[in-house]
Amino acid sequence: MSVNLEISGISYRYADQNAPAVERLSLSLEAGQLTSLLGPSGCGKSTVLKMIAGLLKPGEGDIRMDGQSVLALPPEKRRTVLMFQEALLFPYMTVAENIGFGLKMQGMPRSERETRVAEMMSLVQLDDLGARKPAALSGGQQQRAALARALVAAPRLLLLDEPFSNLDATLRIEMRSLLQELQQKTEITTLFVTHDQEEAVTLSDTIALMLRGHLIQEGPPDAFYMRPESREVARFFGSLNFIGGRVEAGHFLSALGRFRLPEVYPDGNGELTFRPENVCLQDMPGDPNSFTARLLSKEFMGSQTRLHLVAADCEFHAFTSPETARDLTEGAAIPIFLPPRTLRVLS
Amino acid sequence: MTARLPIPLRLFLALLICWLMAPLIPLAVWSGSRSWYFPDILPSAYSGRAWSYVFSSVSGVPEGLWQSAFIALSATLLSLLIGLPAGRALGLYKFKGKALFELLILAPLIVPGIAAALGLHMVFLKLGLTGTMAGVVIVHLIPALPYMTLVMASVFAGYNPAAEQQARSLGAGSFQVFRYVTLPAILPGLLTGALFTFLVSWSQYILTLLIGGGRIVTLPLLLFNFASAGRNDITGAISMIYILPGAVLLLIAGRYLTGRNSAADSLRQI
Amino acid sequence: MTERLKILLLLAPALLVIGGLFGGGLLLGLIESFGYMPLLGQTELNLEAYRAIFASQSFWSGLGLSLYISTVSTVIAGGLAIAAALVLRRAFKGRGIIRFLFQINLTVPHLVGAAGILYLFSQSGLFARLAHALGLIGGPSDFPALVFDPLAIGIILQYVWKEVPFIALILLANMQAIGRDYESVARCLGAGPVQVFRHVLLPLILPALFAGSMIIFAFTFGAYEIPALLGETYPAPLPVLAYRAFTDVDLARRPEALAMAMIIAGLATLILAGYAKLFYQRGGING
Amino acid sequence: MKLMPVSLKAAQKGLFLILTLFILSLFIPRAFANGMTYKSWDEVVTAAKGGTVNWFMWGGADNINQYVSGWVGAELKNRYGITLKRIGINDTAEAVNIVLGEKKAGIDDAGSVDLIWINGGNFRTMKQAGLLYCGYLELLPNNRLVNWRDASIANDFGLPVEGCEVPWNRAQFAFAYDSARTPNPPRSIRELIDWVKAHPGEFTYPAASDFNGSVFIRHVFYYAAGGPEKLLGPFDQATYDAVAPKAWKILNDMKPYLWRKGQTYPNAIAALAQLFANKEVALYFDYDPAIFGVNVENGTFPATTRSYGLGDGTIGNTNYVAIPYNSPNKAAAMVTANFLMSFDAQYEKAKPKIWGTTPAIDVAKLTEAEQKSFHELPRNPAVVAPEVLAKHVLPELHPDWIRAIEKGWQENVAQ
Repeated sequence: MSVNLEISGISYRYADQNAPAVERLSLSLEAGQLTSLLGPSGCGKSTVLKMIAGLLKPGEGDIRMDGQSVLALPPEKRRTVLMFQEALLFPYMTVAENIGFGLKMQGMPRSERETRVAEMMSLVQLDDLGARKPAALSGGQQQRAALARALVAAPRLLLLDEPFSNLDATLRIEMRSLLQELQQKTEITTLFVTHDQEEAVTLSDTIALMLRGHLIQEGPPDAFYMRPESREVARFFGSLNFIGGRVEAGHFLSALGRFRLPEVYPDGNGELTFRPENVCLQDMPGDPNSFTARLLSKEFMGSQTRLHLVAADCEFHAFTSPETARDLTEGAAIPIFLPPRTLRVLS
Repeated sequence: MTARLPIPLRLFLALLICWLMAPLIPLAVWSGSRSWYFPDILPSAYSGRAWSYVFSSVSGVPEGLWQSAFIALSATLLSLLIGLPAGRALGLYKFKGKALFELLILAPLIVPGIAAALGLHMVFLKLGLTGTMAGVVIVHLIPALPYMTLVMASVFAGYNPAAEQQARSLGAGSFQVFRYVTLPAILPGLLTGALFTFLVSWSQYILTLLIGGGRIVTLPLLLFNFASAGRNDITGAISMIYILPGAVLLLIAGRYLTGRNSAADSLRQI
Repeated sequence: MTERLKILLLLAPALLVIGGLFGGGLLLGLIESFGYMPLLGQTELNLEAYRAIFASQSFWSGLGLSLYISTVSTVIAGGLAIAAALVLRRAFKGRGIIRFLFQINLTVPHLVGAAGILYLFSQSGLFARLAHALGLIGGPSDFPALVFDPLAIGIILQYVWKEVPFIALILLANMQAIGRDYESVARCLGAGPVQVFRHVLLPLILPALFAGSMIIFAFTFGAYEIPALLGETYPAPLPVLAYRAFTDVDLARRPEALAMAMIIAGLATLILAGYAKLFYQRGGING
Repeated sequence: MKLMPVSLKAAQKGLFLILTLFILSLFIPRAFANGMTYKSWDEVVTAAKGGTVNWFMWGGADNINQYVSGWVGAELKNRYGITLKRIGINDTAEAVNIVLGEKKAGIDDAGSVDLIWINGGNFRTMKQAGLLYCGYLELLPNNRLVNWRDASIANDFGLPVEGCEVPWNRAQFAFAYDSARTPNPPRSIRELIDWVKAHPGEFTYPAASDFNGSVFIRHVFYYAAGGPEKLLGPFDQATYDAVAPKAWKILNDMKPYLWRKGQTYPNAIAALAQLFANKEVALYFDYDPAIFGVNVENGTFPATTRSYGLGDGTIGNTNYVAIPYNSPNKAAAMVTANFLMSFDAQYEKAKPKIWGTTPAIDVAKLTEAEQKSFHELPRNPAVVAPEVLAKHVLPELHPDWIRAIEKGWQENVAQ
């Protein structure tokens, strides 16, 4: 059932816009995997989904499923189901009719359809609600019904366009695990569009990060934390600290000092980045990665406190526990240690 | 994607537009023709006679134009004064019996005015309202007011009265609130409503005929008389005059009607 | 001041006008149709007028003609309007102008359209002349009778002409409010363009289509001037018969006129009831 | 009402004020008492000064409208200070109906109609229902110009006028044809019947509901009866039963040869004029032969249009104006009626460019100079000379007869 999807160099431009919404984007999805297409709103994610579904025709490039181009196929022949932010259940049909819609379009006989719909409804825990109209359902139930409608027709590819962003936090988490469970069970290759990095990280096998119409980085979720490929990626994943300098013989030279690096980088100018939560308030005498900073301000954030620090005119942030932070006064000198394995140099 | 339509669709649209414009063509040609016999595609002789007749006072057209305009403007103004508060109540509040009231407002759009007008005739006669402008204006309210009220109701349904309270708290008096807060917010809808109300009254034939008793002569009555008397040239000239205000108003109001506040949008409420 | 009172005050003038003028007019008409005309010194209620019209051939043929004209006009206008709205919702060059022409048509009074239709479609009208020029017909009498004709084609053409833009613009606004996502979902679920129209778009716009069509049906059912100008003398639709009876020099025929008016109003009320049932189930007119 | 803007409240008050004023203003003109009788013409003219006359008349002919609104209106204003308001209607019965309704509603002195162009059935209805103001004819100076000894003036469709209306115009039915297309039109009903069969699709007549259509049908009825004599006087069922089947047979036999095979008839004389103008039919007819000339003048009919009366005669009648009993402007209406009978008004009306119709007054009673003016009036070649027509004039029937014939046609021919 699962297929792999290969997108090569597709572009799309809306008539009323100057810049292309998507430009020469290439991406491949492995069969049976759940991939998140992550990016801020307006970066062109939905446009990519619509092109895959066949609702928009790319200006250039190709889209292949299992090696075969689908560009010539109309949406209804692609068997790629798109799920939107809104459930978009047809308001004049019952829930069961909605779920069975795809099967009906395929011309499946009524009795068989009903069995399949009933199965799917229990899978998404909507067992008794089949006769209701969508308006009588809660938001979460509506999205479950929409998910059921998408899955019942056994699509080759499931495309989800921020389907849970209208739900409240608890429901969203519930829906995520339901989606994960169903996806693993059915092994349908899935492309999940979201602007929420946390959602992408928890759900996906692979994340593809998209910014301004371009694919920036692709890889497993932890890579985006550990090995961001650019300042933009690092920033998008919450790495706020960037220190200018250059690499020389496996060390990073900057105004703060000469830092040990976890791996070998070619010599040259670059930017050192590290995540605020990886900054240790610890004195490591003699270690090149330690130095002293002055506290500019602190901000209580609930479970942790953010410190705004400065050393040798370089400002950076660090997270620490509220308990630790309580004893720190503004202007105080604080020892800092940057563990080498948490450092990354961007060229 | 702004693109060219496929040829069959372009053909369909072209035909449709031709069809929508077609009836106006012979009217325009007739208005300037002197003799136009079968099977001539174009008149064999032209003349401005119909136009000079139409503009002369004996034809009654200038008077009919003025009376039509007066009646339609009065009916629009009255509808506005009555329909604005009612639209506000319907758009902003939920209350018991609202559905029933909405239905009542809607009723004159569905139930033909001729039925009510025949019933009112005797009372209007007794009150001396038949054959008067006042009587005709009042009877025009039957079809006109519902349009205005429904448009205003839809305008107020999308209106946030909190802005008025905000203005009040900033020291605006109730007139100032209306002038600087309410009016600017509802103006596009109000103009749409006024345009359509005007046109509803402007197009009335049978209500004017019944209550006007022949003494109130509006353009449609003149048009009907000349059309049924076979005076095609005069009919054409009156038609041209008759469609002018609507087209001009639409052009003027057009800039207020663009986008979400298009005429169609308010029609959707009906 | 309580909110209830405030609402009542806001509604009062409209209530007075609609209830008093419209409701009162209908009520007076109903009473008068029973022969009760206190101003004319007749105070006995009777069903004479109804008996008289039910016994008359011209009433039944008028009723049939009215129903026929309204049904055919509404169905054709509705069908064309759907097609027009489907084309107009697409983005294409020149859409603004075409939409403007549509709106212009809304502002053209019915009677102007009727006169135009007359000069286009009569046996010596513009189309007959074109047919002659093309050698299709030898003389006016070879051209099919499209006005003053037994099938009321001229009347129907006029209504279709006037109402297609009306319904199309309602549908267009409705389609814009609905958006294209439902259709996209259906396409992805395997519905072809025709199936999408049949199973998704049509059901979604049906309430708007129905509302627009009902207004058209009721309007055409109660309109006087178009059949009076473009129709045959006999049979004549109900509003024409009612007006004739009302202005007959025999005042005794007035109750008959009112009775016919009440039948027109009664049918329209049935339509209104259908409208109410449709919309209040969905929670209000603006829903 | 905290949220309700002040201006709206004020506007509502204003609205009620406006409505009240509207309604009040309606009663002001009614304050003038009326129904007084006048002893002399001077008294009438004095009372008429500043008055307004609402003249209800058929409004489908722009030349007549122009004559009335333009010339007559201006003269009345100049000579008597009277404002003439011409109120165009489609059917005289509408005006009768208004007066009737007012009477029943008890509006006896503030009616909306001051003068009606009337004759025939409508006159009968009004006279019999007591809707007319009568007995003022002797006061009108121009009444002396009318030849009341002429039965066709003293009787309106068989009903004695008895001082209840004032003659202002005469009409006689005539046929028109295009001499370029139809050199030999049928000159009698007998010839017409054969001509129709020889020229299928080229003839039709308006339905009986149309005034002129009804007159044409009466001509056939006269022919079937062997002349109008037996039909004069009150309606007689036996005579009707004897004649009607013959008439219906003639018309039904004609049917397949009519325009559109007689499946439908034009519903108004204007429609027949259109058919004739567009060469769909070869013959046109009208109760007002002046219309032929008017239509040639205004380009509706070809210049080669000619007209004629039938060898066995055509029906003629007199048109009158009448004052409803509840007219609030009787004096002004009387002055108007008197003026319509004047030489000036009749002469103006007789000019071919204006209307070209036959005077209702007796030209012989005018001064010699005036008579000369009449005789020297040019005549449009499309219009048959009234003197020629007048040689064979047939009387109109009692309205009961007309009603029976119209009904009979509807039942036996139309359906």
